[in-house]
Amino acid sequence: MGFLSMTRNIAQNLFEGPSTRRYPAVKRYYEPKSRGMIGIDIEACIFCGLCSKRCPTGALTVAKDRKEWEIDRLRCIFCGYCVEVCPKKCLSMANHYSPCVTDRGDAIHLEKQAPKGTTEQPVEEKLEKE
Amino acid sequence: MIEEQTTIAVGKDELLGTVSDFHSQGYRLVQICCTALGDTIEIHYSFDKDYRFTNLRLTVKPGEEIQSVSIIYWSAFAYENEMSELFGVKIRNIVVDYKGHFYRTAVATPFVATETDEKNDTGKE
Amino acid sequence: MSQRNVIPFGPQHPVLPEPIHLDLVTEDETVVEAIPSIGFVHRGLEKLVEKKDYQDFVYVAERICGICSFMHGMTYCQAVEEVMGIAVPERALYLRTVWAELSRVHSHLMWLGLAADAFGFESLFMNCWKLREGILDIIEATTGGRVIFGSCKIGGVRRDIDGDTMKGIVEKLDRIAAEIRHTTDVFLNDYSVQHRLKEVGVMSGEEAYALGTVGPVLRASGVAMDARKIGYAAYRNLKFEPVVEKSGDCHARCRVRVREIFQSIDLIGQAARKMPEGEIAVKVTGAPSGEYFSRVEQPRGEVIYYVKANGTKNLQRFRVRTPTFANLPAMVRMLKGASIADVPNIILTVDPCISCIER
Amino acid sequence: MFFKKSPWIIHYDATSCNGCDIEVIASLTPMYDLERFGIINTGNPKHADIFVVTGSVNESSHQVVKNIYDQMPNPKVVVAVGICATSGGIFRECYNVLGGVDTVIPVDVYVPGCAARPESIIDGIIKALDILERRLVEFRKAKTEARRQEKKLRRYHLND
Amino acid sequence: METIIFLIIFPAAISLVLLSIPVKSVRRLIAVIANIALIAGTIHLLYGSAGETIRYELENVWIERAMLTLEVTLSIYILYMGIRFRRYLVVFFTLLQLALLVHFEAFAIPAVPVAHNLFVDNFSIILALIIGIIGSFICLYAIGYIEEYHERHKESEDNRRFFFFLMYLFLSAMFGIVFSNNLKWIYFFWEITTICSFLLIKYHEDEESIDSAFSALTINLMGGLAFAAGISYAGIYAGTLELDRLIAEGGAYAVIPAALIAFAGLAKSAQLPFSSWLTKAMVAPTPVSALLHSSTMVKAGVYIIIKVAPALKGTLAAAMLSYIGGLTFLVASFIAISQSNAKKVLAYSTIANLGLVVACAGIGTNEAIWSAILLIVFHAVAKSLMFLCVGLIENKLSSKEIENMDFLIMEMPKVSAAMIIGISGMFLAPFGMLISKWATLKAFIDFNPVMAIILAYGSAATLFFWTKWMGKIITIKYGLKNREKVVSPWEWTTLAVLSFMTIGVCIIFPLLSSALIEPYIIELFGVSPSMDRFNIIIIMIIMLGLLTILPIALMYYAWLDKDYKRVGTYLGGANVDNVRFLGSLGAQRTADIRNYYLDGFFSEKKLYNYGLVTAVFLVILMLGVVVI
Amino acid sequence: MTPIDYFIHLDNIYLKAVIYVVLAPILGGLLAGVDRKISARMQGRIGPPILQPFYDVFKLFSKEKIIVNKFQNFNVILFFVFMVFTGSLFFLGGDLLLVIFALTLAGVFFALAGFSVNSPYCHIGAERELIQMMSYDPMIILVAVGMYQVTGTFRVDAIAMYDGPLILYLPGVFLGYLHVLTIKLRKSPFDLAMSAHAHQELVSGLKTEFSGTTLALIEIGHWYENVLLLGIIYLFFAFNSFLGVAAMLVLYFFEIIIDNTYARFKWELTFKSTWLVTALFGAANIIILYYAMQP
Repeated sequence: MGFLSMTRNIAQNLFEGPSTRRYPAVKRYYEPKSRGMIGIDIEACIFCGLCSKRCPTGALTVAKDRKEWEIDRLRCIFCGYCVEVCPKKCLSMANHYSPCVTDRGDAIHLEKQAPKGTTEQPVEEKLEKE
Repeated sequence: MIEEQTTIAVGKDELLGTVSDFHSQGYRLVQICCTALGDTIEIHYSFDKDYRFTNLRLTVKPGEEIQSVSIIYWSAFAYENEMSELFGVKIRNIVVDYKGHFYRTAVATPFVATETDEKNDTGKE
Repeated sequence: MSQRNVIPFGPQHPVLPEPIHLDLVTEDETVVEAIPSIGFVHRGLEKLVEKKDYQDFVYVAERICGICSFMHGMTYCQAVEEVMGIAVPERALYLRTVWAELSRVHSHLMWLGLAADAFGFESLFMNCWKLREGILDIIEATTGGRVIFGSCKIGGVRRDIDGDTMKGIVEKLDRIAAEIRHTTDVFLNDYSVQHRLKEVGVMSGEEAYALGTVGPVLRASGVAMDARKIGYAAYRNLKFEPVVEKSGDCHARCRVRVREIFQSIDLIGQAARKMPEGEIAVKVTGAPSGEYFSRVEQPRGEVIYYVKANGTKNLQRFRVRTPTFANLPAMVRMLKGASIADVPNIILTVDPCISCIER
Repeated sequence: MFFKKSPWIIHYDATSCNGCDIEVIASLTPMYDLERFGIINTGNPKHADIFVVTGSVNESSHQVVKNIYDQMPNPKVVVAVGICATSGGIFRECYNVLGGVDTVIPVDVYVPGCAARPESIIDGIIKALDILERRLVEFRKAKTEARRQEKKLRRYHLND
Repeated sequence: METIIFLIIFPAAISLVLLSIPVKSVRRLIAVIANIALIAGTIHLLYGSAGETIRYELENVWIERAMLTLEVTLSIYILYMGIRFRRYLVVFFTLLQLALLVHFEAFAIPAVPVAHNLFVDNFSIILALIIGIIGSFICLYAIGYIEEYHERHKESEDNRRFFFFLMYLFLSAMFGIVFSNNLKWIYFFWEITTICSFLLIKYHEDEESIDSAFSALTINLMGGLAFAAGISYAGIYAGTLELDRLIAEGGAYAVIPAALIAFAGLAKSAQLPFSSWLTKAMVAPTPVSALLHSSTMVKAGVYIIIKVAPALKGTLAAAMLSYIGGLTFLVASFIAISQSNAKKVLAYSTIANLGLVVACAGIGTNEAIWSAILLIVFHAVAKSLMFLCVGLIENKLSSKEIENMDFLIMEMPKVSAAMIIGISGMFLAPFGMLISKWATLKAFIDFNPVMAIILAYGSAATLFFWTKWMGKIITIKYGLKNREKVVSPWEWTTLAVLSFMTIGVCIIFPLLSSALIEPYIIELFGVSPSMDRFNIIIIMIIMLGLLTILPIALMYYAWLDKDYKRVGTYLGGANVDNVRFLGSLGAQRTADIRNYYLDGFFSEKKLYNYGLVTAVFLVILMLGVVVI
Repeated sequence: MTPIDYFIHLDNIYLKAVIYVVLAPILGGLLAGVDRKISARMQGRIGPPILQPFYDVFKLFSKEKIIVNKFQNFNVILFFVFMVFTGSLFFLGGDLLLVIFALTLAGVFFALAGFSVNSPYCHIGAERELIQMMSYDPMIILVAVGMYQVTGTFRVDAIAMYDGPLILYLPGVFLGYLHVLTIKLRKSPFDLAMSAHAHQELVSGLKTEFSGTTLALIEIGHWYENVLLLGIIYLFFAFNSFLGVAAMLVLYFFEIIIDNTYARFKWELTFKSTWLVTALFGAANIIILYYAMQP
């Protein structure tokens, strides 16, 4: 039976200072393995549609005829199954989540394969932009 | 194989007797579950004693009425309420009978309802 | 004339993050009657097997509950593997054990925090959750998710932990264990904690057994029942004894969980030492046919998955009996005669996972 | 303006799997400490400014979500946390799930994640603060407008 | 002197008239006229005789003889009742008393001269005001009440003529008690009040009433016996039958009769070993409870204790008296917490407050007596108001349970307002009871801090049970029907007058104190306590504040405030509408809320038994010390 | 001469009242802010800014007014008015007993506010508030009694100017007062009726149904109350104003420690322990003092 047995802990906290990660002032370090938003190297995509077929939440739509790959970020559950099944390994996973949105439409991300010949920005840069 | 699991088929009338046998042998009720197989409904009563896992399998027709085992195992009321709500199994004498207000599903007896039922039936009670 | 209050407890109530509703009938502050009402989280995911491929269904199984999500995925995989007769590589089994125990530690620490919150000990709550973040960091570094691990699949696991990382984890765990001990000592010794938990919600061993309770609730009443003893995953090769307490009250349940934290940390150490090299998954083809009851010891107790398959890609029946579902009757029993202030404590020492109950 | 500095939240788990709930609570604990921004988890709709909903809504919980929303005083903001809350997620095909939170109440901020990380939740709530300020202005405008209308009506009646 | 005699004789005459007239409307008219006359009489007395004590001779052999005859007749009646209902303790006490009386009258009386039979001092004027004004209004109220009472209780015999006969007879006896100087006269009136009380308690004539009536009778007869013994002793040994001379002489011979009379006072004012009769007496019709069992008859007990206390001053008996009072206050306040019957709460609170008065009397310093008199005044007004409100509610709701009074403010707003005033008057600043409690506390600290500690604990308990009752009444719920449309004007008048009096006595209390109480205290002690002027100002500020803020704020909320949105109560989000929620098993339930009774801490049985044992011990000590 | 001495010796009571009415909420709010900051640090967090309580209150003033019934806010207004009045009475140097009675009056209005709403959580909060009031009331009265025994007066100004160290005469009373101070400051383990953070069985207890402006008034009322309670601590050390101020701060810090090292007690233990402490320390101190001061 102890009284004030918490004193040791609170004293320790008081002297060691707060252990808070000061997000968003300080950027959070994410583990390389962290699962995050899905990106695509659209140039490598063959629009096989396997990812959209396998996606547990139906977040992905692939239009082969229009050469479009679309993801609804508010449906993606970051399971990484699409990345796993992609035959061309053109899908990739960032180690942080997609940003919050105030409008549902903002979360729908469309990638369109350019007609052959034009150069596209690398995937990473695009992700940064978002 | 991780463990041995035995399953004994049991009739509707012997159910209470067999369950009370298990009870007197010191088995604990692990779970009761229901499977809808089209024209029949299969109910499993699972028991466990010292990590020995034993099952009773009761097969009934939809709409058939069975006895509640909650008189023997009080805690069975939760499983039985679940069965009667999700599968429409009629169970007599549940000690705490929620009368279909256990989960309050959007679709009445969803596990036996067909696809078309689900769409048409808003199921509001 | 009656002097009875009728109070709705929940579904939205700050003491429980999850919705459960109780009609509390009280006199002064003593609970005379408590009738639970659930269904606020009922999704009906068991029926989803009819729409989803049995291999894809792992993702759904993992999301039955966000606290022991790994265990749910693991139990599901185990059930299907047993039905299909797949031999899972040893290393995968060990990895599953490590992750399972990690999630037990984080779950118990979370529970300790919530319990502290329930009896109004805010600084203790904060401390527990601070420590829990350490465990979550390990989990995130190894699986890529804080809550949903997503690393189990039928036939093995999806990710590997290499030897050095494993060693680092064990070392880090030892460090955290020392800090955890400072905090858990408060639970074990503090007067005010004992005042709130001792002799509250007492349940005898016989009664707990008769009500079919599982997990810490049953073990706190003196019954040594731990589904890990069945010997799934790597547990058959590890040395441990179920943690048992005798007194059956809220404090006993608290003590069981406190001791299990250290037991789990020890088990992770053992697993790390014994872990063999090799493959982490086998390729799975075909469709399952048959039925099996798969049992796993979750932080809250024994979970049972029933899988019935008839040789198609979709399972015929998938049924989950979660530990909280089995503990629900015990909770109702214990609430009778408690005081309003004890209600959160009793509900929490059952460690209810409502999303588990209702699926 | 003080709304930005003192947003109080209420959290309700509509049908979440728990994952987002514990992350919401985790973001209040030392590692993330939402109280830095003056945020308190009130647990009481009548004190709250921000309604944090996790999980999709189902047959039973949609009425609860509506009740809580109705009991919150204006200005108020709804933050849907997690994929289930935003779209129904992996459970959207289940028989008892009605869909995302926006099927019942208007949602202002959608926080993705399965389960949403505390960082995302912090981002979401910070985003909600601006909306809260905007709402206050709208609310005031509406109030003065209503008052003017009422006065007009009264004058009209008096002249009658 | 004429006024005094008028006040004593007139109600008795009215009572006989009321008994004999069979026409209801005529009776009512007479009653109203009689009440006006009584009130006028008391006020005339106030203006005519306030100041120094005035004593009157009223030598008349026939009065003595008439009294003796009446007394013996009454005793025989009690004997008859005792034998008929097989209450042999009553028979025993009566016989003993009769024997004592006859012995005394036969042998000792010629030797004792009585110079002054009647007197008037400020204290008796205060009591006369209480009896005259409050008593009259209660009688008015009773006209309306008894109508409904008989409508509700069809089974009981309609004896209302007899009822009013007793009420007015009782008033007469009360005036007799406060104006008599001759102990034998006091005793005569004393016994009449006992019998009135007995007959009024058993008015309903069911088993419970008869049982309670006999319980009251037994205890009061026991007190009466002690009184008679005291008189005999005083007559034989002290050689006087005059109250003032007995007190003034003091000394050893005065102590024993004083202690015996104080004992009788304890029984009459239901102090602890005797408290059970008062709680049982609550079966009587409510005006009876208001008149006899809260504002007047029980006050006769404390009146006589205050009167004889100076004779006991400095002895251990006085200390015991104060401890009995303190104990009674503490125990009765605690027990009141666990009671849910409104009249029982009122009864226990009455016992508690009388306990305070007795404690003050036991202490006997000028401050203590000052606060004791204040307590009597404030308590009489507020408590009779409370009783009458409860009586009204009882007729409307057919229940005396506090738990059935939820939302009363919506159903009976005016009665509730009166009741809130009454409750506030009982314990809340700035109302009277608080002022007197404050004075009492000061008196206690100087005397013995133990008493102050008792007061601290007791008033904490008081706070609890009054506030929770008040909370119950003011709980608001919409959509209820107003049920006070059919309250008779008789009842309304009384409630209104008493409500204003509760506030009024508080506002005029400085006047009351300086005009009536202080002169009396100065006469007794030579010095007088007075409150700090600053504090009086503060109290008046609070009072004024309440009297202005309350109506203004109420009006604001009722009519002016439009800028709000109404939502349902917080029911965990499970609301169906504002007060109902969707409960388990699919049922819609209403959130039902009740008060706490803390039965584990304050169970009536346990506390009463402890209190009883201690009090018996203290009483034995009190009498024993005196005798030795 | 410290500001406090200056304040005590100020003759103009109107000025005194104005100083109190203006300064008390500022002090009380700052105290609450520091309290929250220190509590957060004790829990290993950064915590809100010091001025957070003010932000909260200002925010509450601009919220929509939602009510359950039209009259629910009525009692809160009365609570607030009488709380300010009580504090003024104390700092004007009025009668200590009267201050206590006025404090009770304010408390009763607060409890009645809870009763009037007809909401279950409010109601339980109100009942518990009453139990708390019943628990601490005897001790608070005994504080006045003890001070009267030593100084021979109930006047606060006279007690404040009393030369002797009251704390040495009244150590038991002081300990008892510390015990009930935890209740009055609504700190764990006695925060039964309501607490700042809602993690309890009663949602927000008494204040569940009060929002917006009314909630802000409750908050500010409590700031006034806290300043008054600290003022009573000061009286124990009034012989030296530096010591008095130090004692107030140290004891407030001590209350924060208590707050962070205890679980919430149940009402039974709260009630029992408080009455026991009152009897063991307060009453015993007073009785011993009585006999010691007898000639």
